Amino acid sequence: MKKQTIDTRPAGPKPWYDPRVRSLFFQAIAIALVFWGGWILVDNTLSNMESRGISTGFGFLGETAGFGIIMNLVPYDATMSYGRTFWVGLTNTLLVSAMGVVAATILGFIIGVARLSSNWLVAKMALVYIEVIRNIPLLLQIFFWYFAVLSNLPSPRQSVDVGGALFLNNRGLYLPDPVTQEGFGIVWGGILLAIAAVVGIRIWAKKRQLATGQIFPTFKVGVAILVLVPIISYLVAGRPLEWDLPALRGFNFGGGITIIPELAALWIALSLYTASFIAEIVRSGILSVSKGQTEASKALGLPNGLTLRLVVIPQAMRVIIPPLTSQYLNLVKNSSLATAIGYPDLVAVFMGTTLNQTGQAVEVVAITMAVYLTISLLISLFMNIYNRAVAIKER
Amino acid sequence: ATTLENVKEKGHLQCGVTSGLPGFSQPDEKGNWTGIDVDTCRAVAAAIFGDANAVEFTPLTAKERFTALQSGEIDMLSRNTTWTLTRDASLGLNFAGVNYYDGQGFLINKGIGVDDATQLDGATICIQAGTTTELNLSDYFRAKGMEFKPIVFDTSEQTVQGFAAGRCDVLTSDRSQLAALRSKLSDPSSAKILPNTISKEPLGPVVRQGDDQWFNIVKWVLSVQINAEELGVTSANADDMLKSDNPNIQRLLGTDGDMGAKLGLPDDFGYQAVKLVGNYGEMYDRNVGPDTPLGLDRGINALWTEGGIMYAPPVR
Amino acid sequence: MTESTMKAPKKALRPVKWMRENLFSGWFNTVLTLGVAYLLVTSVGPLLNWFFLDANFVGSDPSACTGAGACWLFISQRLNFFIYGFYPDELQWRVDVMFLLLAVSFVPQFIERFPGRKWLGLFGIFGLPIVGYFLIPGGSFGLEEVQSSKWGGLMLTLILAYIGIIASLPIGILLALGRRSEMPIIRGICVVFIEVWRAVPLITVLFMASVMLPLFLPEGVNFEKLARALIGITLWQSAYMAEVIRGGLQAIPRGQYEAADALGLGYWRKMGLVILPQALKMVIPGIVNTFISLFKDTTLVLIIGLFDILGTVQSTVTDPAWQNVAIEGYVFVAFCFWVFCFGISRYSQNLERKLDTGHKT
Amino acid sequence: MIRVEGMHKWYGDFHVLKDLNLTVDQGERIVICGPSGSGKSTFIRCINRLEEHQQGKIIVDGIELTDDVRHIDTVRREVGMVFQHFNLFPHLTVLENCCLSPIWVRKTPRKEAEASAMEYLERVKIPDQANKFPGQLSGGQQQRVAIARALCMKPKIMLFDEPTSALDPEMIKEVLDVMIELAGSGMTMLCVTHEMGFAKTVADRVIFMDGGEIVEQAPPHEFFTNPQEARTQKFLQQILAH
Amino acid sequence: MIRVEGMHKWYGDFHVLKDLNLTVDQGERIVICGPSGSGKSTFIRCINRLEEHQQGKIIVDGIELTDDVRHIDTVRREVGMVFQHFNLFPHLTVLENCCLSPIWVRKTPRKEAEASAMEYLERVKIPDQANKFPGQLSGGQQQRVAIARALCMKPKIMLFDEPTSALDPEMIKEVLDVMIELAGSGMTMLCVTHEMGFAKTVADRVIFMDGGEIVEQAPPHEFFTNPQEARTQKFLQQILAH
Ligand SMILES: Nc1ncnc2c1ncn2[C@@H]1O[C@H](COP(=O)(O)OP(=O)(O)OP(=O)(O)O)[C@@H](O)[C@H]1O
Ligand SMILES: Nc1ncnc2c1ncn2[C@@H]1O[C@H](COP(=O)(O)OP(=O)(O)OP(=O)(O)O)[C@@H](O)[C@H]1O
Ligand SMILES: [Mg+2]
Ligand SMILES: [Mg+2]
Repeated sequence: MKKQTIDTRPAGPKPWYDPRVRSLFFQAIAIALVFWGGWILVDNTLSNMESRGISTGFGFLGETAGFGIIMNLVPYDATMSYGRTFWVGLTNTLLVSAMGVVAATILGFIIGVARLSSNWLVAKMALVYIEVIRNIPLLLQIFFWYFAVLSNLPSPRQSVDVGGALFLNNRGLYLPDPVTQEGFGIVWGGILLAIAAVVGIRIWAKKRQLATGQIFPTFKVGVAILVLVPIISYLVAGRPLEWDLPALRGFNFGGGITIIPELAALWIALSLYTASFIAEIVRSGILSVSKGQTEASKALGLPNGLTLRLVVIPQAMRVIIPPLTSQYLNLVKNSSLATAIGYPDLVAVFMGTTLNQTGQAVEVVAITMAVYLTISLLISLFMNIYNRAVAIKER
Repeated sequence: ATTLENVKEKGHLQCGVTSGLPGFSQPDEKGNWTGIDVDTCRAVAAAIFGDANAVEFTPLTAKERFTALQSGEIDMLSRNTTWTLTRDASLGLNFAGVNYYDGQGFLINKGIGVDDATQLDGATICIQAGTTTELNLSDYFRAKGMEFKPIVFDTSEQTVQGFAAGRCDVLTSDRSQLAALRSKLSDPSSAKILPNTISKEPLGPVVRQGDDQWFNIVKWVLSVQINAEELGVTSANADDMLKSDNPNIQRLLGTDGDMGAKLGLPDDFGYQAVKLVGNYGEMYDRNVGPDTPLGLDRGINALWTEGGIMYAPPVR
Repeated sequence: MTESTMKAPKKALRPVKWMRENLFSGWFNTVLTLGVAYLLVTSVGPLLNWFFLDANFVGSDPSACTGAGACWLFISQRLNFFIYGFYPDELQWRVDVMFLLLAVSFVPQFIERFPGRKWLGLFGIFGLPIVGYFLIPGGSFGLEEVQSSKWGGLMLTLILAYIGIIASLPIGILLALGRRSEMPIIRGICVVFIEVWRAVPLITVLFMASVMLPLFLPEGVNFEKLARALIGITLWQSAYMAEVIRGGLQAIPRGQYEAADALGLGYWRKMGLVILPQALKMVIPGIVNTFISLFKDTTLVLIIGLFDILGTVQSTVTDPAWQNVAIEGYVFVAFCFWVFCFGISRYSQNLERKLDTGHKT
Repeated sequence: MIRVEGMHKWYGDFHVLKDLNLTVDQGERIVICGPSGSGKSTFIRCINRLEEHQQGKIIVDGIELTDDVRHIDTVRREVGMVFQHFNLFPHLTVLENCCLSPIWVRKTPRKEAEASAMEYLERVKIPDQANKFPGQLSGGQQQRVAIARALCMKPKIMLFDEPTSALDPEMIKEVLDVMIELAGSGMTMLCVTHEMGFAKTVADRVIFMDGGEIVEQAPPHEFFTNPQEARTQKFLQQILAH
Repeated sequence: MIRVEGMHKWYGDFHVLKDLNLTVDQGERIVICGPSGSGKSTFIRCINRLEEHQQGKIIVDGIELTDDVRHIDTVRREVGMVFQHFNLFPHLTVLENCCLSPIWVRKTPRKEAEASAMEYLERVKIPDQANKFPGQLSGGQQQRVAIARALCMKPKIMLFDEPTSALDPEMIKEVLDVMIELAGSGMTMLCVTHEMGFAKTVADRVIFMDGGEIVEQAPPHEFFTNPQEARTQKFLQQILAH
């Protein structure tokens, strides 16, 4: 009885009732819309720029910049090109971001663990730190570290002097710059030797543990070797290192290594701010490891330290990594607030002065955004790779 | 549509100014703007609408200003902007004249014991980003074979704060501003202005390229104000001057001829501008002159007839 | 059996014992405690002095500030400016009404047993913007018009954050749905949009929105600067919102989708009636957290020349009439932000805890 | 009512269902059993197109399941499904759960939909829970709501996928009772279950699946007392032993 | 082997365990049962000091459990524990799970530890899963790994806390088989379980707890056929009924 009805049915659906056709159709529309919108945007921009006599193209990158930048990791002076200002800005951004990531991670982990400390005072102080720092806008904190602290530092002539080698004043922190002399090769050799020795010891200790079960204090011995061998080789080689000491020349200190206050303020503010978020991430990561895991570990007779190291932290890491990644991304993006206090990062130098002198906003902004996009994607990529490595294998 | 049509349709002029520079453009607590750059905008608004308040101000940092003008975000830029060849030629902009002749100078902390710019080798210098100042400074120090460390801030507030906090030995800017900036220090007597002027800084209103009518309007409103001072027409006597027999004054105030129509404006545009905003001299005295906190002498900004270089082409 | 009424042996909870357990257990903890305590003692005293004991609260002009402690007088004198910006004095009641409505809609959210607080909250989310749309700029219902260039201070900060979050919600929902779509191109477009916006710093977005946007648009099309800043903030924020909501969508078990399918609900009904109501509820804490970070980020509009609360303070701390009031100004702003953010984040934590337990039952 | 002809399904390279053939007449009650992973769930989910099959035909109530969205919609309207984990909508009350589909899919007026939902809730013996949320009910009650929700669409066929296996022993009986009652009312039913008692009581036919194939089908008394295939025998031993 | 004397425990003001007394000899196999919340888990967890008792004595293998960490460590080395939810370490492979404690606590060379772990894995019949991660195993397999992991420490006593109650019925048997085999090898065992079949087969004594007290203890045949206390009778009725 059913047969007839079946046979009257068409074999295949009408195209517009077929979900595959529908989905193709929607996607075609979507992509058309995107292209259309993109085209309108480009077309408008080009015609607007043309009608307003704005020059286009990337030729400006070769022109002479003509302005000074206080801090450059790649060689730069005012006679170089705008293209070079881009590299100066980019390297400065990368420097402060990298410094920030390292400091924020260390600080964040310490505070996150302190938050769970059994010491009441320490736990409460960590809590206060987190709640205060993360609820105040970063820009404000940068201003604070820059203007408020700066104005309380002495002028160069009244510098804080630590042993005639290290100076602190409102122009920055001046450190001695090591200049290697002839014979320093021996010290390098010593350092390499020490590293090789530590690696060797590690391998040996592992083997020994596999074979006999004995655990060798690799860490302590390693540290000792790393410290002692270079020092001994330094002395043996006849101290082949001179320090270029900073000294007051004219208005300012010359020589040595300078950490300018802009960098310091930005670095401190970024690190403290991001650390408050990382601390919370670390804490919840550790708490996310279920009580059953610690109990099981204890039931196996593992003492507290080993439980933490072998059971809790490896599992906490996989919870910590993804939000940690986005904190790193935020930190890099936030480093662009440099422009508010005159640290010459990419946004301040390239999207600031260069853009302004050349007037080529579209090109400059496009390059800047592309750079941030690339940095973000790279960080995500590395963290994803790491994350995959620590991920739990499921069925 | 032409800029004039756009402005008329909006009913107001959109004018880019600084976010706070005493004497040039500065909002008070109620958002009322004053300053010589502000008055330049108001004069244009008065010429178009017969209403000096038909203008809105967009505060801009030095970095943003050209992009804002290029993009059409503002109709004219009156933001102590220096007229240079590059800006005229490759930014797609046109300078419509000069409303203040300035030069770059140095404000130093007295503590460093310097009284001439040639002694500044190795100094740390606070500057504002995106200004000709930034470039002039490099040129000057390079020419003199000296070194310096530039600290570049976004806004003049931050520049002063940086200087006040002791971040730099020297603050450099246009001389007209140095006095104002010094007055913002908690102890103005701790700083002094060096006698050197290291550059020419003709400051004036800017418009976009490609709209000659609009370019002419801004240029001629400014010229009318300078001419008015030369002819002795002020906001106080403008009504009386309407009856003047002087053909120069008649053309200026629109009682004779169709000067306004040629620009696309009402014929009495000159009268409105002078009546509502004042002539150049009034504008100067009101905002930056000796009786103001800035207390700047006319100097080269005096009329050509009085030994200065302020000179406007004739309205004819 | 006989001892079922027996009490737990009293653990002496004397302070000494408590301290031994919580502060001085082991040498490491003792060192830590002493170190932290030393820091506290040395820093708290001077801070207290500066904040309260040596501070100047009353007076009518700058000379009343002695300079030893904080000059809070500066704040109280300029408070009007910090809150309303350039908004005309005689019209400030309109802003006050909005503040009041804001408080009425959201303060009850903190009170568990408040009757009808859900409706107040909904009014706060959907009604408030409408009221504000007519009230703040004026220009209709016989209200005098106030240009957006006159808005400023705390009020502007709140407007930016509020509209930013509310407007980014629907866009974020669409993007999140798109990112989970089965159509590869739609998904691709959404992924690219989200990732690009999330990768760029807000100040570049604001810069683009504030000075470059007219370049992209046909001639003659123009918005106010504030509107453009809002567009930038909203698009930027919607990318973050999309990720938060995607988290919620992912947390909905597959069975819910299947049950909706089995009932014959189509895609939009399945999402609208079954999935989104659950997903959104689940991510309220996430949304609140996004709001907090947006709220803090609004300070960046200072860089494009809008006078938000930090902008108003910064533009007045250099006033020559007052000596060295920068720190007071920044502390004041920090305090304002802190109170808001801390309050809201506490609320979101409470919510999180409640939703957590709500799931288990 | 249902006709499956030479149906195959793959997950990627994995051949889950192999050449299934089955005809179910109106009012027939079929129990499907088999070891875990044998493809029972997949099979039953193919029938209302929660999964797509790649070869062969499935014809439900005269409508062939193809890519045509209208056909899928029609079939889903005729087929009610009850899941192992209930899958009630936790943000809606019991009554709202039941009315959702009638109101939005069948466009029944709300009053009517609610009245009929109450009827079904009575039938599964929990009318008093109508205004509670699923989270406030026990597992057995939840599953009964799920049954009522499926019935509210007035389907011609009901599919059950291990409806009792997520329940505590005490609650299993409640749900089985409801299902037995339902079977008595002449509903066409396909039920994946390990409750052999239920199979014996109500099934017209028991189908045994293994490795994605239908290994054996027979009326229950035959199936339990005299299984033909070795695999069936082994399975029955295991399941009845513990 | 184990001696508990007059032991009490409180959670805050809540008196969980009341005056427990128990002696377990070497090789004895004890099954503990009782209604939910009666303190069975708490009791068993006190024995390897996962919970602290506040009054009375617990002596395990001659060592009294006090605050002394050394004693606790020694006792934990002698006592293996299997949890209801397995609590395997998900970031380590099965083999690594098993070797963790031998290597770090007993300082066995890895080779040796792995060899012995493989032996135990064979004993629980999953040597082929040694290099998989726990997440890749079924529940029954996971529980067997948990047992192997506990055995790898070569403990003198094994504690089981409802080892089968989180498992699907098919998997319960696998685990019970392993436990029965273990019991046969003469291991001292304390097992909280509701599997009465298991109790009957292997237990030397069945202990019934209720409200934090030991209500009755007896050899299984006596316990099941002739319970003395009313509470025991009621409990047995319930548990054997379903
Ligand atoms: N989405 C999927 N992708 C790939 N393989 C799948 C998927 N869903 C199920 N399978 C596999 O298909 C096979 C059949 O699964 P199905 O759920 O139909 O079994 P079942 O008979 O219902 O088992 P159970 O009694 O455990 O529910 C299993 O081997 C399963 O692993
Ligand atoms: N950490 C704790 N804090 C307070 N009370 C607790 C805690 N752990 C358990 N309890 C309470 O102690 C009592 C005994 O718990 P226990 O887990 O030992 O019971 P059980 O007999 O194992 O029950 P089940 O069969 O459900 O596992 C219960 O009433 C429980 O609520
Ligand atoms: Mg199944
Ligand atoms: Mg228990």
